[in-house]
Amino acid sequence: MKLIIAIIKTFKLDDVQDALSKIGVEGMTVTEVRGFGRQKGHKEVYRGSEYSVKYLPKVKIEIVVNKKLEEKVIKAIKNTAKTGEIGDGKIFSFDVDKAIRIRTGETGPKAI
Amino acid sequence: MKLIIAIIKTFKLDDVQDALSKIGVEGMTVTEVRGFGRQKGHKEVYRGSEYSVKYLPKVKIEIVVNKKLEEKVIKAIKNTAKTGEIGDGKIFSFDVDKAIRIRTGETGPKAI
Amino acid sequence: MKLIIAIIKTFKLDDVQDALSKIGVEGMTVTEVRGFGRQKGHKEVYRGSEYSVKYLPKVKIEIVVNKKLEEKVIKAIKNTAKTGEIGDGKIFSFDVDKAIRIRTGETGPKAI
Amino acid sequence: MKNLFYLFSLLLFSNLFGFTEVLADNGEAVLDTGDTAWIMTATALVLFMTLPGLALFYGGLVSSKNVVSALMHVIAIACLMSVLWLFGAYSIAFTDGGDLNKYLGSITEKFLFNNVEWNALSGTIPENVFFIFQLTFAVITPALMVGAYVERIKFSSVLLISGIWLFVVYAPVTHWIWGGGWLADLGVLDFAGGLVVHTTAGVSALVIAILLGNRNDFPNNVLPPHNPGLVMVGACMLWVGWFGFNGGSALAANSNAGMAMVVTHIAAATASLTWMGIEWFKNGKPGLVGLVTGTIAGLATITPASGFVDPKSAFIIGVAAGAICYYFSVLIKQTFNIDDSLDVFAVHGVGGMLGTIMVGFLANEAIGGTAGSLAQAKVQITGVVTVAVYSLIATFIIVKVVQTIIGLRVSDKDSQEGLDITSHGERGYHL
Amino acid sequence: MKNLFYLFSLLLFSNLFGFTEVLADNGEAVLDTGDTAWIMTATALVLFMTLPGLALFYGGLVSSKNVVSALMHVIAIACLMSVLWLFGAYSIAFTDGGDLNKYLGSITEKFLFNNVEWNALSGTIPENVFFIFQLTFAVITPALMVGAYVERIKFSSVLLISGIWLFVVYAPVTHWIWGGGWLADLGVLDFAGGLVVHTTAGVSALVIAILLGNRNDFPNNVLPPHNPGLVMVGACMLWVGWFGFNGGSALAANSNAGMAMVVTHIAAATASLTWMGIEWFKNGKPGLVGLVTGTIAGLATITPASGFVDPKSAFIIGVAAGAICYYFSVLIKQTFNIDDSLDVFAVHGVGGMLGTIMVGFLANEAIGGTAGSLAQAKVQITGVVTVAVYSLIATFIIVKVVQTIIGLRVSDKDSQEGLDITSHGERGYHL
Amino acid sequence: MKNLFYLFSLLLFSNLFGFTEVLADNGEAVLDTGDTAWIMTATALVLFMTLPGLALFYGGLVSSKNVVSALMHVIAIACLMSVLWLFGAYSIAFTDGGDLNKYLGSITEKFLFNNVEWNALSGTIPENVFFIFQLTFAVITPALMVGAYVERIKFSSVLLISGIWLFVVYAPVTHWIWGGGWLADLGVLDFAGGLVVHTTAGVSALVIAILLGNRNDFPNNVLPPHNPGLVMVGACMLWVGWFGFNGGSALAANSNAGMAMVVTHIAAATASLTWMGIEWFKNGKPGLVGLVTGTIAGLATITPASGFVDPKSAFIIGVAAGAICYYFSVLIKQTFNIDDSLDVFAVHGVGGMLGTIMVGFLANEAIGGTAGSLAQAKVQITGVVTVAVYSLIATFIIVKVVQTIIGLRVSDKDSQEGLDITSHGERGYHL
Ligand SMILES: Nc1ncnc2c1ncn2[C@@H]1O[C@H](COP(=O)(O)OP(=O)(O)O)[C@@H](O)[C@H]1O
Ligand SMILES: Nc1ncnc2c1ncn2[C@@H]1O[C@H](COP(=O)(O)OP(=O)(O)O)[C@@H](O)[C@H]1O
Ligand SMILES: Nc1ncnc2c1ncn2[C@@H]1O[C@H](COP(=O)(O)OP(=O)(O)O)[C@@H](O)[C@H]1O
Repeated sequence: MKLIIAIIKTFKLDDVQDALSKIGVEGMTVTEVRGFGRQKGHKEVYRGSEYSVKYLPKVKIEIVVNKKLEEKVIKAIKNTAKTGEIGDGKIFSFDVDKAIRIRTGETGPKAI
Repeated sequence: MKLIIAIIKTFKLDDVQDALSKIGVEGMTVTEVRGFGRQKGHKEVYRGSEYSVKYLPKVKIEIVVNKKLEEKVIKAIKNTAKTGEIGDGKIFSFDVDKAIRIRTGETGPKAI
Repeated sequence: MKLIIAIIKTFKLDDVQDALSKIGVEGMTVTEVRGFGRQKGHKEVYRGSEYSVKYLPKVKIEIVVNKKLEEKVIKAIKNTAKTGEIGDGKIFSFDVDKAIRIRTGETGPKAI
Repeated sequence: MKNLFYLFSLLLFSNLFGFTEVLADNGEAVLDTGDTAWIMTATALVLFMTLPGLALFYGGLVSSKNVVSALMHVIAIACLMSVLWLFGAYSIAFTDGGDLNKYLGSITEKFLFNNVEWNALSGTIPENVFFIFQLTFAVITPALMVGAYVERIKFSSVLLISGIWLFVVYAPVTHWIWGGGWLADLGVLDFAGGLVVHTTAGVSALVIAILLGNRNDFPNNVLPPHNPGLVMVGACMLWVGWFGFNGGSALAANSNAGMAMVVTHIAAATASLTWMGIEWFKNGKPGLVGLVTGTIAGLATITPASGFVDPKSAFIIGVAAGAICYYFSVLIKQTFNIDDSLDVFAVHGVGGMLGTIMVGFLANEAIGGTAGSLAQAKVQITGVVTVAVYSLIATFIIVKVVQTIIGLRVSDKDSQEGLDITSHGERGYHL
Repeated sequence: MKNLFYLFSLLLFSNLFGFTEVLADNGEAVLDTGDTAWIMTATALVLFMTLPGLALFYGGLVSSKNVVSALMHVIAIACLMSVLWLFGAYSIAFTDGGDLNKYLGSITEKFLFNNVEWNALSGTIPENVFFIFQLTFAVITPALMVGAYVERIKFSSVLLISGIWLFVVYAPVTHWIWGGGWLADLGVLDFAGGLVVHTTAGVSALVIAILLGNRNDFPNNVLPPHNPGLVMVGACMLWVGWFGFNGGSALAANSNAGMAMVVTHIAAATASLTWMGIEWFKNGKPGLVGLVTGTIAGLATITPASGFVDPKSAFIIGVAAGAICYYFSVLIKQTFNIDDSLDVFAVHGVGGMLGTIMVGFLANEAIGGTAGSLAQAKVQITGVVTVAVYSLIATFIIVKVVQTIIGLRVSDKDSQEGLDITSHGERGYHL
Repeated sequence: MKNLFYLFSLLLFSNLFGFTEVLADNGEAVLDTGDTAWIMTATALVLFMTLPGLALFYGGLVSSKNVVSALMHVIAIACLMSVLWLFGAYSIAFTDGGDLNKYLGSITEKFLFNNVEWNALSGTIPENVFFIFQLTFAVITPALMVGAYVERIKFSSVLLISGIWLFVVYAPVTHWIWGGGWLADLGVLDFAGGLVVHTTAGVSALVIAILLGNRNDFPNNVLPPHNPGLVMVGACMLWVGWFGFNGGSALAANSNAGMAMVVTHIAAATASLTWMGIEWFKNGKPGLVGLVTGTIAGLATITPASGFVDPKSAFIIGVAAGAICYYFSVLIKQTFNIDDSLDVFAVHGVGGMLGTIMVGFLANEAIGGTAGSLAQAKVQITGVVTVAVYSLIATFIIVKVVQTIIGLRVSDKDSQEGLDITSHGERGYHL
């Protein structure tokens, strides 16, 4: 099994989730994060003073999938999360050692 | 060492933490996340219009433990986080390459 | 490639980020988390009743880097995040299998 | 505000009603400090309805990426309307327009509050108090319309539309009804603005919503109210402030004002429970946002009737307001698929028109000097139809003109990111 | 509100006190616009105490999963009590009950505000103003009790208990003290509701908390106040509104009202500092929630005394309020392990009773017509004991009955998930 | 508050101004219920400005780890000043100081409100109403200074500095101008506190900011306002309350009060739009925090002028306030690198001084009895300079003394963690 972590633009979440549902991904976990990267933060100006906001709001999604779905998932995310502008985000993938569904105790691919 | 990630129901956090303390887990990191899975979200109705809330509040706990504690930790989480109802969550485990305690610089199992 | 996860004290974030920039890290992802560890939580007292706050606010940073940068990154974090007091946090490192930049589709080290 | 005829009869029968004498020995009107105290208080209450009441009510209903923008709309409108009220709008509404007086006052006569003795009276209160009390009505009316266009409109268009609208719709209609114009002559009853405020704002809001187009995510992916607590706080402030709105419209501290407060309160409470009951029945759960929407519906509906009806009628009006406004909020959005985002038409427009018609039947002669009757109801319907049609046409033209000059909508990308950052460079919450 | 005897003496000595004359030449009472303006203002202020003041005060103290629910309790109670006040409760409190007048007014006489001339006077103000002013007291009293049962009660039980309670406890006790009943005859002093409002609410809250049972997480895992800022905002609104509560209870705009405002303010400020000082001393840190709890304790405690004491006594009352209410909040929760969740008894119950007794000693004859004395203190204690015992027994029965019919608590699972979603289908924050 | 001379002329010409007669047949002053109602209302409004208005305004501007602390500063100051006002500060400001009367009243004469008949009058209102109305001014003035020192000061120093400051700066300056002291003799115009409130607070704030030192993160890493919505809500409450502040300073419900409300409102709206316009032009985006800062600048600037100018002048004052205060907020922080964190000097200090000078030119004789002239402007400038210099020196000494006794700043570690937890043991949000 693989854990795929994608960091994407906030407003792309719904599109990505739709795309993943279509290829059979049934579960994922979403976290609000703040990103720092090539896309520089912005300045907010209050009363003539600048405040630099270095970190931009992003969304992180974590999906554990069967190895053979990995490529499809990556492709789906890549296609739907892309705007072509800087700051679109990253996809990382990792090996998962074990997976368990708490409700049933099922393990491995059946758990996800 | 192993990293164990568990996604559980929010209100189970205290129970799980108690159970882990009992078996000697001394540290963990908790994140508020939103989950998407078999347990479907709900609808909120405002002024007669439905708003679907697809993502449910969950809690993610991350624990790095010594390999030999791994099974005990998984079992403890499984037992305490389980309600038997859909949406109880998942446990995933990963290999950790290195661990360092910032305060002392200790590494490996001593760091956790 | 390596994923380095560091859990640090909230107010150290800016220092750590500066230090990482200096050694050439161009991207990272930051999450607000709550930590449980040797540093015990505190009590808040309202109207004479104690409320124990078990979890302390911490910040988690995730950085994917080229293997050869790994040690430099760990060192930089260790040095800047350290106050010497309990609760300074941890650094963990993992193997990353794949990395993709969504905007360009680049993979591997070029993606980060 | 009663129309002039009504004001006249009040003066005539003031002794009957237990008023303190308002004429000095030599027969000249004199200032009454109690009345003045009350209308100054009412002014503060009505300003409070808009700032921050209405702003919070709307701010809580939008998503968290548009909260600054919603607050900004309301307060910027409030500021601009205040200045324009001084720069001619008051004069259009409340001076004699000569030949055109049936339709309009004179824009120049009290432009900049010129030609007014600084301590001139209006009835038993200073005219400057009347000016500022009325100003708060002129401020809230275009601000009500914010609910129709949040989360997608350009900020500059908000200002431009509202500014023109004040002169073209609000000031003239006010003149018709409270400034001695043709609807006053006709004897239409509108105590505190069922027509002047709620019908004009509600109908115009619908027009803007249609011309502007729906939010991109409407109806399926719209985010729920980001903070029901704020909505409730805003509604409570509106409720409290409405005592000044309706009670102050008696322009005196007397039984008429007191009764206006009583019926206002009863209608609000009843409509709240009605709306809550409907939701409880239909969704299985009584919601906070629903209850307080009922509150506002009840308040808008009792507004035209508040100086003319008794508590029993207020109860009836409250039930009708809760049920009918609920029905319309579903109708507009679900059936007609119009994204009047925060239900301005369903709550204010429908409420204002409903109340204006109901007072035609329910008016209690003892209280307001007019008895409910079929004849009166016809007068009321005439008022509703003409004000609604006029608002519709005038607003249609205004919006089309503004659209041509500067456009109406922000880019899709900006609305996706949220107007807070893209239009105002601020973020609602740095928690 | 002073009792009738006191009102009478006021009228008698009005010239002495520098009042404007309230009787017309022919000896009939006439409306005073200044008094009317003030009581209408006071009405708005007292409504503001509940909506949104009290709602925010409680909303900030609960956990974030129950904030909508706390707000909902307060506003739904406010709506329901308002309607019931019209449907007979006012009549029970403030009409002559004939043979039973010592204990009760007549429910039918002013049911639906019937049999009241629309412009009838009550003293120098319209009776409808008196009606709506009193209504705001009837609204806030059961709403105070919300603090005892949040985070675990069924919403339907909230409505049912509060509704019955208004008729069985609030209206009769009001009649005893302000409506010419037996405690008024006895000469008990309760200017603005130390007994009528705070003792009834505080004692009843304790009874409900006991019968309902503690929150599942009490006392060890209860979450801290989710938003101290909201608590503070609510407390400030209560403070400001209390000027209307106590100052309005003079039922006139005069020195008596002014002095009530002064002592109210001094007691509130003093009790705030006292509570803050205690916490600073005991915990090493002065907290915001503590300070504002002291504010409310001071306000509740000065309430019965507010028209009868001078500023020096207000200072003494403030110190006593801060210290004793603090002590009781610890006692009830820690020692007796009773989950009166937001300390309604310790703050309102204890405060109301304490103030009622203290005014027996501290009353300044010049101000309120009664001098403090042991004799008066005994009268006061009689009042406290009977009102407390009556509230206790009556509420016990009401709660038992409601428990039998529809039950009291939500399921453990629902309270774990939070009442916002499970009872009301809304979430407090979508940030 | 007008100075005594002005009050006198008002009484003299009261008939001219359309006042109701304030003298009874036998020539003695009598209470006017309308005036009393209005000043009691104004008192509630001004308290509301501080609690929660100003607290929220400041609370929203700081970072989320210091929000409890900012709220705490404001409310603790409010409580402490209230008690000290009773314990002598009122007496210093508003009694006759005998030989020293040019500079000071007597601290003992009305200490604890002693030696005051409980129903004594002050003009047409009870003196106790005057006392509590003035108290609310004494409360807000030191609370304004909170904006200069948030996020780094020790809480005990806040209390100590504010307490001493009330006696050493506020009470004497008030005596000079409103209590019959030397600036009143000179004929300086300060209707509602341009000098007494805003100049003293603004200048003293700057002194504290300099002596305390900048926040560690200033200017580069300071966090942006954590909640612009709160800032806006606070500003709105300040705006509404300012009707009581300026309108109440007429000490009567008359045309003077009404005109004060009108010009207050116009100046606020105009300054808001001006500030918004400048930001729109300079940053490309109109921001909410900027707009409402303009509001407060406009309100502070019109304050001294509010009973003396007409609406046209109010518009001019509004434009000047928005532009000049904006300019100074940049100057102080960017150019001078002084961390007057929430711009107390730029907004209140500059606004108060600017308005005080402008009224010297713009005063309209018909309205306030004084015509604008170069001579009057010189008097005004004398007032500004002496009050500013006195505030500067006195505050410098106070702060140095407090610094020596208990120190000023929390540790760097504590300010890094946030004052909420480290000074008050509470967290602003548990969401
Ligand atoms: N090396 C990295 N490790 C972890 N997260 C990263 C890394 N680089 C970028 N990110 C995340 O991806 C987001 C987008 O990256 P950025 O460099 O701004 O643009 P792009 O993805 O277009 O190259 C960042 O905001 C950050 O959250
Ligand atoms: N494939 C997955 N990858 C990551 N997280 C998942 C995955 N599937 C489920 N989850 C997380 O687990 C939670 C519970 O899963 P769900 O399918 O709803 O119920 P159950 O665990 O009972 O099968 C989800 O809300 C989500 O946060
Ligand atoms: N075993 C662990 N797994 C995951 N996170 C941990 C673990 N132990 C500690 N942490 C995280 O590191 C933080 C600091 O750890 P703590 O034990 O309090 O102090 P120290 O790092 O000085 O030993 C904790 O708050 C928690 O977020």
